[in-house]
Parts: sequence; structure tokens; C-alpha cells
Amino acid sequence: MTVRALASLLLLAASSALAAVPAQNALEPHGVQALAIHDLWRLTLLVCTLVFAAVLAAFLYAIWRAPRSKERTAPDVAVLDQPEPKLRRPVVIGVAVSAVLLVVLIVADFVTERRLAHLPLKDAVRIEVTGHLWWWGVRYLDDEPSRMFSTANEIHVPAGKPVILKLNSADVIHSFWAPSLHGKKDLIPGRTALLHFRTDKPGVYRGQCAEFCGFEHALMAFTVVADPPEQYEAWAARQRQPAPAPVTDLQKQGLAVFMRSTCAMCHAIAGTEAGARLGPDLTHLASRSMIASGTLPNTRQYLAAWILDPQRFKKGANMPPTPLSAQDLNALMAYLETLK
Amino acid sequence: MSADANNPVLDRSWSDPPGLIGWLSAINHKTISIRFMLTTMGFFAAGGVLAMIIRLQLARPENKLVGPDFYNQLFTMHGTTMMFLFAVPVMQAVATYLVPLMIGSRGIAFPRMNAFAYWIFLFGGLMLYIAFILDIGPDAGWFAYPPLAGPEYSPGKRMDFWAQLITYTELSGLLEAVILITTIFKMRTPGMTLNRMPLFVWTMLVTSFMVMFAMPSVMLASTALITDRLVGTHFYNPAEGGDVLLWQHLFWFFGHPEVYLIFIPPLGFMSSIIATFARRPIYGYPVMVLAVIATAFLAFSLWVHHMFATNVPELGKSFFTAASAMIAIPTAAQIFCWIATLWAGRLNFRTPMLFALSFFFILTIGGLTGIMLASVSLDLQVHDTFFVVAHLHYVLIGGAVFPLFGAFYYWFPKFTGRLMSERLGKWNFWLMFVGFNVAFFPMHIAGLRGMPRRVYTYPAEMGWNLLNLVSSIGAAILAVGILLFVINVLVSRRRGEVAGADPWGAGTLEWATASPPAPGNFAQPVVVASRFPLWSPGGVAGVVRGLADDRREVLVTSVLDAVPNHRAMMPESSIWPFVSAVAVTVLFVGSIFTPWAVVWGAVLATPPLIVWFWPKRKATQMNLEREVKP
Amino acid sequence: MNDTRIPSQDINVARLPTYVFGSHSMMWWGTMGLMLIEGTVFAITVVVYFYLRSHSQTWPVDPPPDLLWGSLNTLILLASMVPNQLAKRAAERERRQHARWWLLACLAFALAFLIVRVFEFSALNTRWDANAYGSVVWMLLALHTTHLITDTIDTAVLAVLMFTGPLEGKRFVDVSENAMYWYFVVGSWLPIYAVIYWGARL
Amino acid sequence: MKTTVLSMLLLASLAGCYREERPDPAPPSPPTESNVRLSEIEPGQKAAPPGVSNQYEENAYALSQGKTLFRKFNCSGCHGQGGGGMGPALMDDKWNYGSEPENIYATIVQGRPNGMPAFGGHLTNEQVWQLVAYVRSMSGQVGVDAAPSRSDEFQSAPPEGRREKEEPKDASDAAAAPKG
Repeated sequence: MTVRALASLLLLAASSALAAVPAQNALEPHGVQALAIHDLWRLTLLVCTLVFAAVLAAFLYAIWRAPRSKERTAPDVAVLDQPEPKLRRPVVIGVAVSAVLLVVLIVADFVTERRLAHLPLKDAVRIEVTGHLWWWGVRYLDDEPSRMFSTANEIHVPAGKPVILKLNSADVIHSFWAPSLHGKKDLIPGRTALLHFRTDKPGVYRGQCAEFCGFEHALMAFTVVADPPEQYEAWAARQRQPAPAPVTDLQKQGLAVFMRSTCAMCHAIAGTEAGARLGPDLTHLASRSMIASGTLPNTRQYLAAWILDPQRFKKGANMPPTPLSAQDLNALMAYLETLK
Repeated sequence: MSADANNPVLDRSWSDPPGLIGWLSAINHKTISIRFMLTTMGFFAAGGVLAMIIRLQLARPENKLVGPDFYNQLFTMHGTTMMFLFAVPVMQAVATYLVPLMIGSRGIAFPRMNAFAYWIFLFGGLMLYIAFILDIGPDAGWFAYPPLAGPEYSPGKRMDFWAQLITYTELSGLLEAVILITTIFKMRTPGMTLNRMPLFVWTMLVTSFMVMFAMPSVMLASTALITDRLVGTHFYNPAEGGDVLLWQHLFWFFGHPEVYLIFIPPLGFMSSIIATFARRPIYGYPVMVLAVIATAFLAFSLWVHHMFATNVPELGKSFFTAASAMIAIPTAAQIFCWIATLWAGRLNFRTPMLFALSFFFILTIGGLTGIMLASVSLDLQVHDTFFVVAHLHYVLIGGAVFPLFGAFYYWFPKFTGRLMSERLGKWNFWLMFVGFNVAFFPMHIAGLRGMPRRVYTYPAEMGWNLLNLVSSIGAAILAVGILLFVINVLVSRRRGEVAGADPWGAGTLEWATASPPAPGNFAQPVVVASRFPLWSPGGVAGVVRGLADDRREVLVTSVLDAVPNHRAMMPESSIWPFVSAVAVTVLFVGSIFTPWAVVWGAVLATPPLIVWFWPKRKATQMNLEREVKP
Repeated sequence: MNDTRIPSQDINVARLPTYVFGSHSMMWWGTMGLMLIEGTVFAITVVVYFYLRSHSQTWPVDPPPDLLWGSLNTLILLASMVPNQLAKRAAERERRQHARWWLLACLAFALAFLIVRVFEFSALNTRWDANAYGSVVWMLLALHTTHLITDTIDTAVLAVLMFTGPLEGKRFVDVSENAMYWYFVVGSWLPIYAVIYWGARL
Repeated sequence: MKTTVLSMLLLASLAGCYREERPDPAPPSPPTESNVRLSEIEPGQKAAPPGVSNQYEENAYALSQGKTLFRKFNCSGCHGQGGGGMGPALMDDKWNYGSEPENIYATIVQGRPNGMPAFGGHLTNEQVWQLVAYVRSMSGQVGVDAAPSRSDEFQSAPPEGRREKEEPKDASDAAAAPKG
């Protein structure tokens, strides 16, 4: 009965997966590391299922074959004083087989760990990811300082190229986890951790914080966008540019609103006077597909609603509500939309 | 067969005094244990209600039932309650009832300390729940990782209450460990050598030793957290030379053994229940004992597997992978021994047995997923996801709660003199079993499909909706099952079938005395010559004569072979453990608000403790009259 | 009904003593249990000290504690083992007079130690809220002081009891176990002393 | 008897809610009319105290938010961790422009001569009141059980919750020379 229930459950789970976008799933690996772990998973699952089936079969057979009794049935105490070789052998064999299987699994794990650790890192893209309450700061590192740039919550990487993430935290412990690419790694204040991965196929992969980090831990997601290499280079080149100067009056007015309201206290837009680093870098805000750390799609309506009252969508968000007149808001939106 | 006879003199000398003051002064181990069990089960119910709210919130994506602030308090309280206010103490609570009976003793060692430990536990739990009701419930997780739980990111007093709760429960737990070890080592009835002890007593002995090495670690860690928060020490402040991972090391050095503190006593329940309902001793007694001891040792060498996602050195991780996997071997050995026992036994499927047998299904799954978590690489994927939630509930509910419920069905007649309803019991069991699996199995899949733990909401398009809905339905079924248990207890306590001394035809000493036992347990303590004295042809080997009935005298025997050594006089009932616990509570709660509370709290707590110790002239006089010098 | 049993191994315990000294007594096991727990606390705190040290580039961050008071206290503590041993022996021989005075002597040593302990705190050259080094050093010393204070109170209570009564044989067991606990306080001080005073100088 | 206990519990729960509520309770509204004038000649005067009671002073979360803002908006750039620097110290008993919440509110919103910028418009009302509450906690003006404890950073002064309460000495006349 239970087995059937499990089977149907699994089926249901599989069918509910159809709607899911983009992948955030350890069972749908798209990076070399996630693949290696997935291989290990399949082996482990197989071994464990067999063991489970064997134990359950032995148990069920034992209770099926044993005669029944009542409270008053005379207990068999004679066995206290005599060895029971018939029972001993299966128990010893069972323990021995368990030990052997465990060794197999441990060895498989070591092999997988080596696979994970031996990703060739030549020409790797280096990205510094900083965890904040509750968003991800992303900085593309380069030997040449002028080629560095910042963005947030959306990490573009070239498909087929190794990526080195340098993980830091600005406040509490977070954990970077994009299950389709690799396992997770904690971002620990006072320490720096490294995470290497490579994704071989272009695509969009979702991830989210996996270490409880307070209020809005649930809404601290990010996306990793694997672009074909040339497309990635084009993207990076654009990101290195400062924000375009506002052209129309409305856009100019929008920038003015940005500078004189609360926005400029926290956000930076390269190419303007806004240089604060407390919130996500907005230089190329319009090029990102999501806002509020993967919480809302980056559309005009959502962005405007978010600016007016972030707590409506993300109760603990540190961004304060900004009461703007319809006119100011319109101008601000017009300006922000130019930040491609 | 029963060595029990009515003995009003003995009853009077071991009874708790009447009245309210008497109620607060009670120190009889059975009285305290019943209160302890009821208290822990009360917290279990409270924790369960919190869990139901969590499941309601997660039943649908983007649910607005509770907000993040309350949700964080909910799951923190749920975890804290289940770990610190239920799972560990309930085992000790049951043990303080059963261990003296199983070893044929009239009482427990240090009975006043036992009462004190109970009151401390109760006050700690009440403090936490009162704080929770006042919106000062802790909200940084039951694991309270700094810096999130530290002064900067958990302002206010919420986490101080949490940290102080740790002090309470660990103090209580440590005292109980000392009490149980002394009881087990020194108060066994003559003839009960170590290798004739019931397996449950063995598991409690091992558990108590583990408590003594594990709990100091978390007490120190939480003390450091309190001082960080209250007086500005820097244990967890990286800017001033502290380290946030220090907490994780200390916490998991306790936290992992804690799982085994919860899991090992139920192994003893299993052995008691299976032996009785398979009508034969457990196969492989020495293996069972050694397996438990091996588990205890290994349990201290795998705490780092909770930290695989941090940047601890890779080589170290491999060691912990191996250790974590190897701990499966002693458990496997025990499972095989039980299966062998069932194989060669004659089985009686009463409700306690059903609960015990469900272990083979649920715990085996939990153990196997545990092996997956031991692997560094797999852990990197499933760590901190719902997969772990599923795993830990399979281990703790399958490995501890189901056997515990079996134990309640099994020993309920001993506690109350009446059997629990078998019909309700079967319903209770099957609802819990089905509900549990429906609730927790889908979580494995949700975790693998990318759902992290401790999230108060999730987007609708992640593909987790159905899994979560099924989990919530299962949780509701599980809750109905547990509700049936409560009903069964309430009904059977008054109307259940009268049990008699030994309703199950069991073989260990707790069944040799009346149900419920008289205040002095055994009118005539027995001499044993077997692991199952009541099953031996001719019954127990003999009786112990010469223990006074008109006062609280117990026989103290040698550690290994239980050779009679001396007669010890146990203390009279006293209100001072209660008063001391109140005073210590003032100290603990006060020190949440000001460090000076440690000073004036200590000044307040010292007099009751001295009065507690101070001998009474009359009792001393009586003792002197009968004193026999060594 | 017991009388009808045939192969009876009945035991009569009426003539067994009502109290004993040493490892046969329950009090000994209780005390051992507490010592084990507190020993674990000390050991873990020392581990914390070295853990923090291994994560710190400079250690100690502040100048190491002055040696004078700590070393003086070590001497006092070592010397206190003499009256302690004598109190223990007097108790085990049930000599109330001797036990009284030796307990008082122990008490005097304990008080002397506590007084010097105040100077010790002031000579640590760091504060608990200065940095992690200060925190762990204060924690170590404070933990040990807590044990000292409790055992001092315990000794005082027993000393008074020896004077005023009511007294019976097993109170001497209490005195004997109190002495054992004092050994623990002394024994645990030596590694803590080494860590606080010499660990900072290595 | 029962009702007494119940109502007391209820009362206590109100107190609890208040102290730990997060996100914070609603702030007081800004002073309707400001009488702070901004010019070098007349460096502002003490506002007539309209008696605004700032609920944030009793809310631990709001105070800690205030502390975060104080650091993140670089108040510490001039005022240090309270000991002062280019700007006056905030943890002592001297107040050039008044120590009452509404005075500090005005100071933040309107700015003061000699370097204190006006943050009006750049901060929301909530943020200003959080800052006000925090600034007052720096000299021990708020309850110790709500005041912030140490931060996870380099420590140059004892945490706010452990400071002695200073008796504010407001500079009584406008002519008092601003510090720094």
C-alpha cells in the first residue's frame, strides 16, 4: 500500500514539475559539478533503496513466518543460556554487507569530491558575491580595476567557462545555492569562501539563500544566466559602461527625483553622483529580469509599486517606502527604464 | 510470583506529604516522573500546534496566513520545544520512573535533586512560552547561529530567552544524568550484575554519560552568546578576534550527540517491547550493549557534518564523512538483532508492538537518508533543504516518537493500573503511521527539487505546491492520530481495563510489583539471577530482608556485580528543592536583563540551597539510633 | 508468599552499615558526576581559548596577565591541599574535633584565595569586552571562580554543621566528598592557570 | 482572581509587543512646524518642546535599525561611534541644539551649521525617528532593555545598552558656540 502511495506521489511530483521555470533543482543538473553530484545521488539512491528493500523484506518475512502468541504464552528463556547459531549467521552477514556497502558509498563520495575539486580553472571568470540582508551584491573582478563592475541578484556567466565565486557576507551567514549548477556554500562574515562551477549549456538557473538569515530569508533569490561566450562578452562590455545620461526632460526630471529623494542614500548609478553602496547597484537595472532579489518581475508596474511600498511585497525589506507624487514617480520610472 | 505484598508502614514512609505544600514537596521518583512526563508531553503538544501552523502556512504558495516575523518565531519555537523541552527530557522523565523499578530499587538516587531538576525544567519551559506569548519568542532558529542570533542582528530580548532556556534545560538534563548514573551503578538489586541489566537501563546509562560530555558544550556556547549580547564580550565577533564558526563547532559538538540522546533510549524501549511481545529475550544482548556504546562514542566524532557547506578544511570533511557513515553499522547491527529476535520469536501484535515495529520502516528510511547526508558532495545539495527536514523527522519521529508512544502504551498500565484501549490504540497507530509518511515523505522530493528550509513562503511556479499540500494534509492526519492518543489516555485512565501487576506477561522487574507501584516500589526487594527474573522457572531467586520499612532505606550495591554494600537512608520530602528552583529562576530570568542578577540572584538562591541541605534534628536522631558504622 | 519459595537465595542486609566512605557511597558518585561535567566545561573552554588563538594573528592582543597574583594563588591553592587532606582524614576517622578545625583551616585558605582572586582579575590586563582574547580569559577565570565560591560556601556550611550539629555518621561522608571536590577545584586550576598565564606567554 | 491574572498577562503582553514588535510600530508624525532657522548668523534655537514621545525609544528593533542607519548613512563619519570627530560627540551630556526627540529630529531633517547636512527628503519619517531614538540611546537616554548591544565590528566604546545615563545639559542660549 505504502509503496503504491509513494509511487503515485512521485508521479504527482513529476507532473507538478512541468510548470517550473527556471530550474532550481538538484535532480536537473546543468553544471559539471551538479552532474557529478547527481551521479553520486543515483548510485546512493540505488544502494539505499536496495538496502531498504532487503531490510524490509527480511523484517516482513520474519513477522510473517513467526508463530503468533498471547500474553500468557510461556516465554522462551532457554535461549538465554545457549548460543543461537542459526540467528548468528544472518546477523553477521547483514552487518558485514552493510559495512561493505558503506565503504562503497564512502569511496564513491571521495571520488565525487575529487571530481568536484578538480574543475580546470584556466581563464576563469572571477566574481565576488556578497550576501546582504536580503539581496546579493555581485562584483565582477578583474586584474584591471577599470574593468570591474557591479550588479546585483543576477549573475551572468559565459557557458562552458569556469567561474570562481568569491563569497563574502556583509552581515549574517547566508548560503549560495544554485542546485542545478553546484552544491551550496556558506557566506560567512569574517571569512571568504570560494565556489567553482561551470555550466556547459546556456540557460537560466535559479538559486536562493539556503542558510536561515532572518526576516526575509525566503525571498532572497538570485538567477545565474549562462550566456553563449560572445553574448556574455557583449553583456559584460555593456555593464562596464556607466549609465547613459538622461535624454528627455522627463528622464532628466527622473534623475533629479532619484538624487533628491531617499533613493540616492542607498543606491549607486555609475555615471551619476549616486554612489552609495547600501542597496543593489542600479547602473544597469533595466537589463535585469527580476527585482527585489528574485521576488518580482522587472516590469514598470511592479517596479513602481515596489518603490512606493517595498514592504507590501517583502515585509522585512530594508528599503523604506518612498512616497512620490504620480508625476515624480512617472519621471523616475522613465529614467530608470533607460538604465539598460 | 510477585514479590509484592501490602505494607502500609512502608507505604507511609515513602509517601509524599498531603496538601499543597506537600504537593510542592513531593520527591518520590514516580510522582516527579509522572509530572515530568506530563510536562514534556504538554510541550510536545504545544510544539505540535506550532508545527500545524507552519504546515498551514506552507500548504499553499505565497500564503499570507502568517508573516515572516511570526513564522520565524514559530519554527524556532517548534525546534526548540521539540529538542529541548520534549525529546531529551521525556526520555529522562520516563527513565526516572522505570529505572528504579527495573533494577528493583525502592527509590532513586538524590531524589530531592530529581525534584529540583524537574522544577527547573518546568520553569524554564514556562519562561520560554510566556516570552513567546508576549511576542518575545526567539526567532533565529533553534540552532541560533551568530551573528544572526547575536546582539547586532537579534536586538531585544528574544534570543536571550532562548539562550537562557538552554541554561535551564541543560542544568536539568545534567542533574538527571548524574542521578540516573548513580542510581544505575549503585542501586541495583542484589544479583543484577551489569550484564543482567535490562537493555533499557543500559541505554539510559550510556545516554546519561553522553549527556555529561555533550551538554556542557552547548551550555558554554549559550553562555558565551548571552555574555556577547548582554555585557559585550566578543566570542562571536570576527572584528575583535572572535569567530562565528566557533558557535557552530560548540553547538554541533552537542547537537549531534543530542540526536543520539534522543535516539538511544528508544532503542531500550524497542528492546523491552520486542522481548515481551516476541516472548523471548532479545537476540545478541552483548552486541546490543556494545552497539549502543559504540554509537555513543562515534556520536562525538561527526559534528562537522552539519558544517559541510562552511569552509572547513576538505580533508577534515572526509574524516567526518567516514565517521558519519560508520555510525550506521552499530544501528544496523541492532536492527538485525531485533529482526532475528522477531524471526525466532512468537509474536503478539498489541499496540505497543505495532509502534515498535514501525521503527523498522521509518527509521530505516531515516537512517539511509542519514547516510546520504554524511556524504560531503550530496550534503552540499541537500543541506538546509526540506530533504533534511524529512530526514530528521524520519529519524526523530520514527526513531524516538513512535517507540516512545509504544512505550507509553506498554507501560501505561504500570503507571496507572489500567490498560489503554486497544481499539483506539490501533486507530491511533495507523493514523500516525500513515499521516507521518504522507507528511514527511514528500519533503525529501521537495528538498531535492530545490526547496530550502525555514522559508515562510515560496513562489507558486517553483513546482513545490503539490508536495507541500500533501505534506500539510499528512500533518493533519498525524495530528488526528496524536489527538486520539490523548483521548485514549484520558478515557483509559478512568475506564480502562484493570491491568494487574504484569498484564503483558513481561519478564523484567518493573512488572514484579503492583500497578501502579506502591510508594516504596517493592515491599520486598528481590534477588535476581537472570536477565528476565519473572520468566525464570521458579521466579526471582530470593528476597532481600532486613531493610527498614518505617523509613526511606535503600540498599546500595557494588557497581559491577551488585553485591550488597550498605543501607542508605534517603532524604525526606522537602519543599526546598522547589523554593531553590524558584530562586534560581529569578537568577536566570533576571540575568536576561542585567548581569547583576547573577550576584543578587545567587545571594537569593544560596539560603534555600543551604536549608535544603541542612539536616533535621529529629531525623538525625532517628538515624543515629540505628546507625551502623562501616 | 515468599516463604514458600524453594531455591531461595534470600539475603539479609540488616547488619550492613548505614553509610560508607569513598567510592561505595552514592555521594561519591554524585560528586564524581559533577566533577566530570564541570571538568568537561573547563576542557571545552580551554579548547575555545586555543581555537580563538589559532584564528588570531596576535595573541594575546593585550599584554599578558601579571604573574604575581595568579602564581600566589596557585601556591595558596596547593597549600590548601594539606588542611583539606587532614580534614578528609579526620572525617573518615569520624573525629569531629579535628574535622571542625581543619574545615575552618580550609575555609581560611578558600577565603584567602578568593580575596587574591579579586586582585587576579584586576591584573589580567584585559577586559571581557575588549576583544575575544579578553572574553575567553575572563570566561575561564570566572568559571573557575564560580566553582570556588560554591565550594567555599559548601565548606562553610559543613564547618558550621560540625560545630552545631545535628551530626550523624554520613555527614562525615559529606565532609570527605567536599574534600574530594576541593581537589577537583585545585586540579582544574592548574591547567587553567597554565593557559591563562603561560598560554599568553608562549 | 482569574481575571486579574488574565488582564495582567494581557497588559504584560502589550508591553512585550511594544518592545519587540518588528517591523516597528508607527512613528510619531513629524513636528508640524519647525522653528529652526538655518543660517550662519542664527544657528538655530531650541525648539519649544511640543512633547513628542518617540515610541521607537522603547522598541529594540527600531533602535537597532537606527544604529544600522547611523553607520550606513555614515553619521559615524563625523560623529564616530558616538565619541565625536569632525562633528560633536553624541554620547556625552552636551547638546547644542537640545536633547529632546523633536530637537534631534529637527537637527537631522534641517541640518545644522558647520557641517551637519539636512537629511530632509533623503530619509523617511520612520528612518529619522529611528535615528533619533538611537542617537538618544548613545548617551543612555533610553531603557537599557531596548538599547542596542555591541555590534559585530571593531569596538571603540561600550555598547549603548551598558552606558551610564548622562544628564543632558542643553546649551541654554543660542549663542553657545557649536562644538567642532
